[in-house]
Amino acid sequence: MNRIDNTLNKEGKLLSIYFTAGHPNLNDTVDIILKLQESGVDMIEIGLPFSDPLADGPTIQDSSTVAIKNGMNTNVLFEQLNGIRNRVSIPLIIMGYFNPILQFGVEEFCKKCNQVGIDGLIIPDLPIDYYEENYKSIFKKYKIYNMFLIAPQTSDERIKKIDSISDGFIYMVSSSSITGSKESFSSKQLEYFERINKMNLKTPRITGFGVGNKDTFNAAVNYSKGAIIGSAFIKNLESNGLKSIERFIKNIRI
Amino acid sequence: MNRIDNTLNKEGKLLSIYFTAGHPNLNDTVDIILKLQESGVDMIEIGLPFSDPLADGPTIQDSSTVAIKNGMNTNVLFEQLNGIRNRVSIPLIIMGYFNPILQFGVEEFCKKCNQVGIDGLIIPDLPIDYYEENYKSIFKKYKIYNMFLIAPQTSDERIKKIDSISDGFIYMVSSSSITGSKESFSSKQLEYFERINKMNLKTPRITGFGVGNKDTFNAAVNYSKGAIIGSAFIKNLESNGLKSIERFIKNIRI
Amino acid sequence: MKYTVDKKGFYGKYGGAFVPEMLFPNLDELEKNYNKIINDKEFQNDYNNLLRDYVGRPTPLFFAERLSEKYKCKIYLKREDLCHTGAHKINNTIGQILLAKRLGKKRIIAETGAGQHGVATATVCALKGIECVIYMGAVDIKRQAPNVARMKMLGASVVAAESGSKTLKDATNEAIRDWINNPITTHYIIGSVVGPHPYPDMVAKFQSIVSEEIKAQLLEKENTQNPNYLLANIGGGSNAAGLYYNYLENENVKIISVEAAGEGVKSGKSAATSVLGKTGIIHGSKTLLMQTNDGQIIEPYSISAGLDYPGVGPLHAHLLESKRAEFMSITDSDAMLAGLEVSKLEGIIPAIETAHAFAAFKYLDFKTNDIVVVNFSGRGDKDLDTYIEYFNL
Amino acid sequence: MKYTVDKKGFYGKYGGAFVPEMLFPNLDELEKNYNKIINDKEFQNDYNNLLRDYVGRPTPLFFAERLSEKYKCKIYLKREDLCHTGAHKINNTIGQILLAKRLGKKRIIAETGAGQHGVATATVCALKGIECVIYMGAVDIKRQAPNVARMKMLGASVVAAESGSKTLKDATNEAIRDWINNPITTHYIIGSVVGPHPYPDMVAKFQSIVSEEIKAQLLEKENTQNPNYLLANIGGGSNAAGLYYNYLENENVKIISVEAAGEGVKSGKSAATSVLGKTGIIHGSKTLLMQTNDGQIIEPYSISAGLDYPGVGPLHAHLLESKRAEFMSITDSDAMLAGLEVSKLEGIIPAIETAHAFAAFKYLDFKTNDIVVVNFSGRGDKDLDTYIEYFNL
Ligand SMILES: Cc1ncc(COP(=O)(O)O)c(C=O)c1O
Ligand SMILES: Cc1ncc(COP(=O)(O)O)c(C=O)c1O
Repeated sequence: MNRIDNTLNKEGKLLSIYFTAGHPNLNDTVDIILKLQESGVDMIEIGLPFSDPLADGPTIQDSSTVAIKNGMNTNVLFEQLNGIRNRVSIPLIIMGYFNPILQFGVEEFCKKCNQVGIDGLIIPDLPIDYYEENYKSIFKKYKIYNMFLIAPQTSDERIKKIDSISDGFIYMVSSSSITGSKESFSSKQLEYFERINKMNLKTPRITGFGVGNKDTFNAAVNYSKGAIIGSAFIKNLESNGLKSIERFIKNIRI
Repeated sequence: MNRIDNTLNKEGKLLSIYFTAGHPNLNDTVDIILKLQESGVDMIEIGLPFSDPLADGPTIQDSSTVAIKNGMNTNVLFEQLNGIRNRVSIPLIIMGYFNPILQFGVEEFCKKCNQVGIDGLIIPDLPIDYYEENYKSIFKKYKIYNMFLIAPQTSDERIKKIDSISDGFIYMVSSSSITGSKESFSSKQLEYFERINKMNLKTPRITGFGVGNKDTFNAAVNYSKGAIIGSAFIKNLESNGLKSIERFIKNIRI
Repeated sequence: MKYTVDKKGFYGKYGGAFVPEMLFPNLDELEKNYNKIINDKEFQNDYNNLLRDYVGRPTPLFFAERLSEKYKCKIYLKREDLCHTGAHKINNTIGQILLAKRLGKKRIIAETGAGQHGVATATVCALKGIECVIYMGAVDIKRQAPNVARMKMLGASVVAAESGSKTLKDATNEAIRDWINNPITTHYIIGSVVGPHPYPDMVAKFQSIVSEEIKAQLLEKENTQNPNYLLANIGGGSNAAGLYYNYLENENVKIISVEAAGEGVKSGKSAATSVLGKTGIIHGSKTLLMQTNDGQIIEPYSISAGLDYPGVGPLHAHLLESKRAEFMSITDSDAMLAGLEVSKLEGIIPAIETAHAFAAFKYLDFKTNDIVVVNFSGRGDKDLDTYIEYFNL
Repeated sequence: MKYTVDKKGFYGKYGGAFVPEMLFPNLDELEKNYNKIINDKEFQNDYNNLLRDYVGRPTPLFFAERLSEKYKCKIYLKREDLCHTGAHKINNTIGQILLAKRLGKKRIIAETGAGQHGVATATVCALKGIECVIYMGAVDIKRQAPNVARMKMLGASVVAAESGSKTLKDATNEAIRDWINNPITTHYIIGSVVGPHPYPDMVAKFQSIVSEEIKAQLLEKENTQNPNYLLANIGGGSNAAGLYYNYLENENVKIISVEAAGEGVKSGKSAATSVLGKTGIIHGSKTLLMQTNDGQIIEPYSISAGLDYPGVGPLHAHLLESKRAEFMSITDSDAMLAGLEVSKLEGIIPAIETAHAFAAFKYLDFKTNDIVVVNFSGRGDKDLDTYIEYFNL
């Protein structure tokens, strides 16, 4: 049981926000986290920027490029997060591509996460089998959850397997698509949500990719425990700055 | 027997001049011929210009290009030469590539030559065999001499054959070379002159290609009955005009 | 088999398929089918017929007399420059287009740097009448205009990758993104032995025709199937993989892999992954990779666009680590001079990629009887502008 | 043999050697030796080995499925575009360089228009380490910069022809002048079946490998050695001569020769010698020739530099006159569109010369079973700039 489970066990639908650490400015990380918590967000994905984020659309790619240019890297992020648990109680998840984590050392990375109070990781390009064989025990040792993705083309069989080994939640990718917000979901997407819903998985799902406004959020949480907003949040941050965070969240939650 | 033979039978060495009809100006042809005769030249080669004179160097090529641009062509040349025999008694030879003659019609061409009083032709790209088979009788009919070339690489056997079928003179090309004046002859060229000399050909030789000043003229006529100056004459004409012809010839003949 | 891929898609510790879940079904479909399809008799027939009648295979194995004299050994050139479209790349695209058709795909995507792989892909798509989209860095589109024109003439759409440094690495990212967005209709033709499993193995297999032919050709010419040395340039490593493939398990045949040192290994402008790389993940594959301490991928540099890649295929990382292959790094200037030398001595203007392999000769010491087979991976026509500018021709 | 050269060097009334006496010994030496040398077993060996290992022969005979479907007949492409240096031209230069060596020549000269023959000549000179001088019109040097660079990379000197219109015709004049000036040391490699006897026959013989291969290839593919039609573009006519050579005496095999109409046969900007030409003498040969009434040679025009010649080889004049061949004239715009069509349908970008042959299809009516072999004389890489500009790619 960690903070993620506690949150998932809450009544109601969860709003989770993704942002890229180090963007718009290097030292915005903690401020953004605090403002998100203040605004009533349930969970936060802190993006560890990578030079070649191949599952992401232009918004996240650009924010990553800026963040890296600003000087963000794994060490800096952990420094910034040092002490965060004195001020933040909602689950904090680091979402990042595998290579920076590999370079840092997977064990060292998990240890640091544990130290600063990170609850879990989402590593989109770390395959399940490889994780199980090589890293699962390390994650366990440091009590770090690893959340896996499922997507519309993922087979039922594979979904069941993922369900069986998942900690926390399953990250349900809303469409065959890279990240980037959409105005609404298509009937095909809703069918897919429905299909997964009917599978009665043991692990709760949080929907991500293409969630960006009140409508898509509501549609997504109709079929899952919660939803993650990324690109739309980053765009808003870029245009309107940190002061606009509260309003952005309110507009979703209305 | 025609005018060419009469001239060849004269005592002494012969100076022959080549110029391109229609150059420098379209209507210079007759004037140049008259001035050459006045200056004591023994024989004249009138160049019928061709667009692609592949045995000629830049001077004659350029003069041909100018002449064609000026409007020179076979009909114009024959018109200009009409009546020339009222004023000129030295041998007149037309030197030209085969294609314009072929287009005019070889028989028609010979007939016209006969009418205006041309004594012979030099057609550098008309092969001997082809001439003998196809045109010899026509030339005979109109009493037009056809003069052949020999060159340093021409075999003795072939020279003998050429000697045996030649009218008038053999055009002895001074070197393996396209036209263009030289300052002097090399020892290799002199050897070649000597070699031909020793062959005791029945036909007199006139040396051409690379004869351009008093020195080369004198050297050439040491081994032959006469010599032809072309490029050097044309260059002089270009720089100094028709008025300079007499001086040019005097400088050779001094 | 020490040097072929294992069941999990690894060469020793390198390889694998480090891709987002969205791509798992595509790779799974490929992985489940590629060997079956490739070994199918009808496929083999189609593939071999196209290689023969369309690509122009077998490519000659040419004894380079004047180079041999100069470098005092027996130098043979495997003439991939004579392949249709001018490089070995098409061996792979022919194989993949046939495979894509058998998988029922209706649309092809590919990444390209210099444009050779893009042209080879656009070519087979034209041949088979299949829609084709090529991703190419915006910077490369500008500097490789003739290859862009070729792709367009062949009916392909060329899409500019505007992210990152706008070169090959970013074009690859964009192609992968397209694939994520179009997982069912589309097959992604990767152009080298890179990317997630099963690509490195699949591409190597399609390129293995190179060494298969050499065996027969050498037997005829030298009365042995085995050279003493194999020499190839390495970008991602597909021409090298093709050259080595049928000799990997025969350790008497020595392997020399030539990378691009750019302006020098230590200059900061280099693509010498064997020296500068550390184990990491790029484009779905665990391999040697030029990266910062934080694991950000470093943009490489080489005068040759085809070698301008920050990694090598996982097979090559494994060959290096296991010391099966020796690696050399060749600078821009050495490569350019070698390109000129080969042109003047043998009458074949090499691609600048290929020229890197020849530049190695002056640093090597062969015995007079040594048979050295060089993969002449491509012709230099695409590089004329670079040669003209460099040598002021 | 109705269509081969007679003892005097003529095809019917065309041919011969209308050259100044200074060249007689050179041509005499060639005429006396060329057949002997060509038929010599060792020469044959050397020639065939180089064709195989260096040029990449046999070139494929490729069944063009999508073109065949469109034009409702069986279209086969003889893939000369796959030859080393990108066109059929090298078949001839390989033969002539071996011949020149046997004649003890120390220096090679050649003329070139688009630069293909210049590159093919520079290539074999590099291969054999022989000095090479290429004459090229000053205008062509400017517009064919990449081929000029290729020749220089190969070690050749490129000399600008500054006379006349400064294009191919003038380059040929300059080459002939050079030969007159250097009769003993130098061999002149003419690039097509033009010029004085024995060049047209010699070049045709070196190109005849094309139809020799087709016989065997068709037999395998169609169970007959004989196509119904042969289709080739004609500049001077060397690729056509190679395609027709072994079929000339078999009148069941129909021949279609495609010339460049430029902007239209009547436009004043054309190279359609079969329509616009009259019998005349050019570059030492009696043949059909575009000329004024006075016999001055007219500068031709075609978008394709290789077809931009004011004559055709004497063999072709004879084939036309004797009705053995049918001639067609294709405009620039038809050719360009055909080039694009072939690229998109078959994935092979043709030289613009080659594209002329394909443009003929829409004016022809074949039966479904007709086997039509098109000589794919060269690849379009050299023409990319023209394609780019024309189609705004
Ligand atoms: C001619 C040539 N050689 C080599 C390469 C390098 O690629 P690889 O290492 O996959 O053979 C390229 C890539 O474009 C190429 O065009
Ligand atoms: C590809 C190609 N085809 C055809 C030609 C025309 O020449 P020929 O008629 O001698 O084959 C050329 C000449 O440069 C050429 O490059």
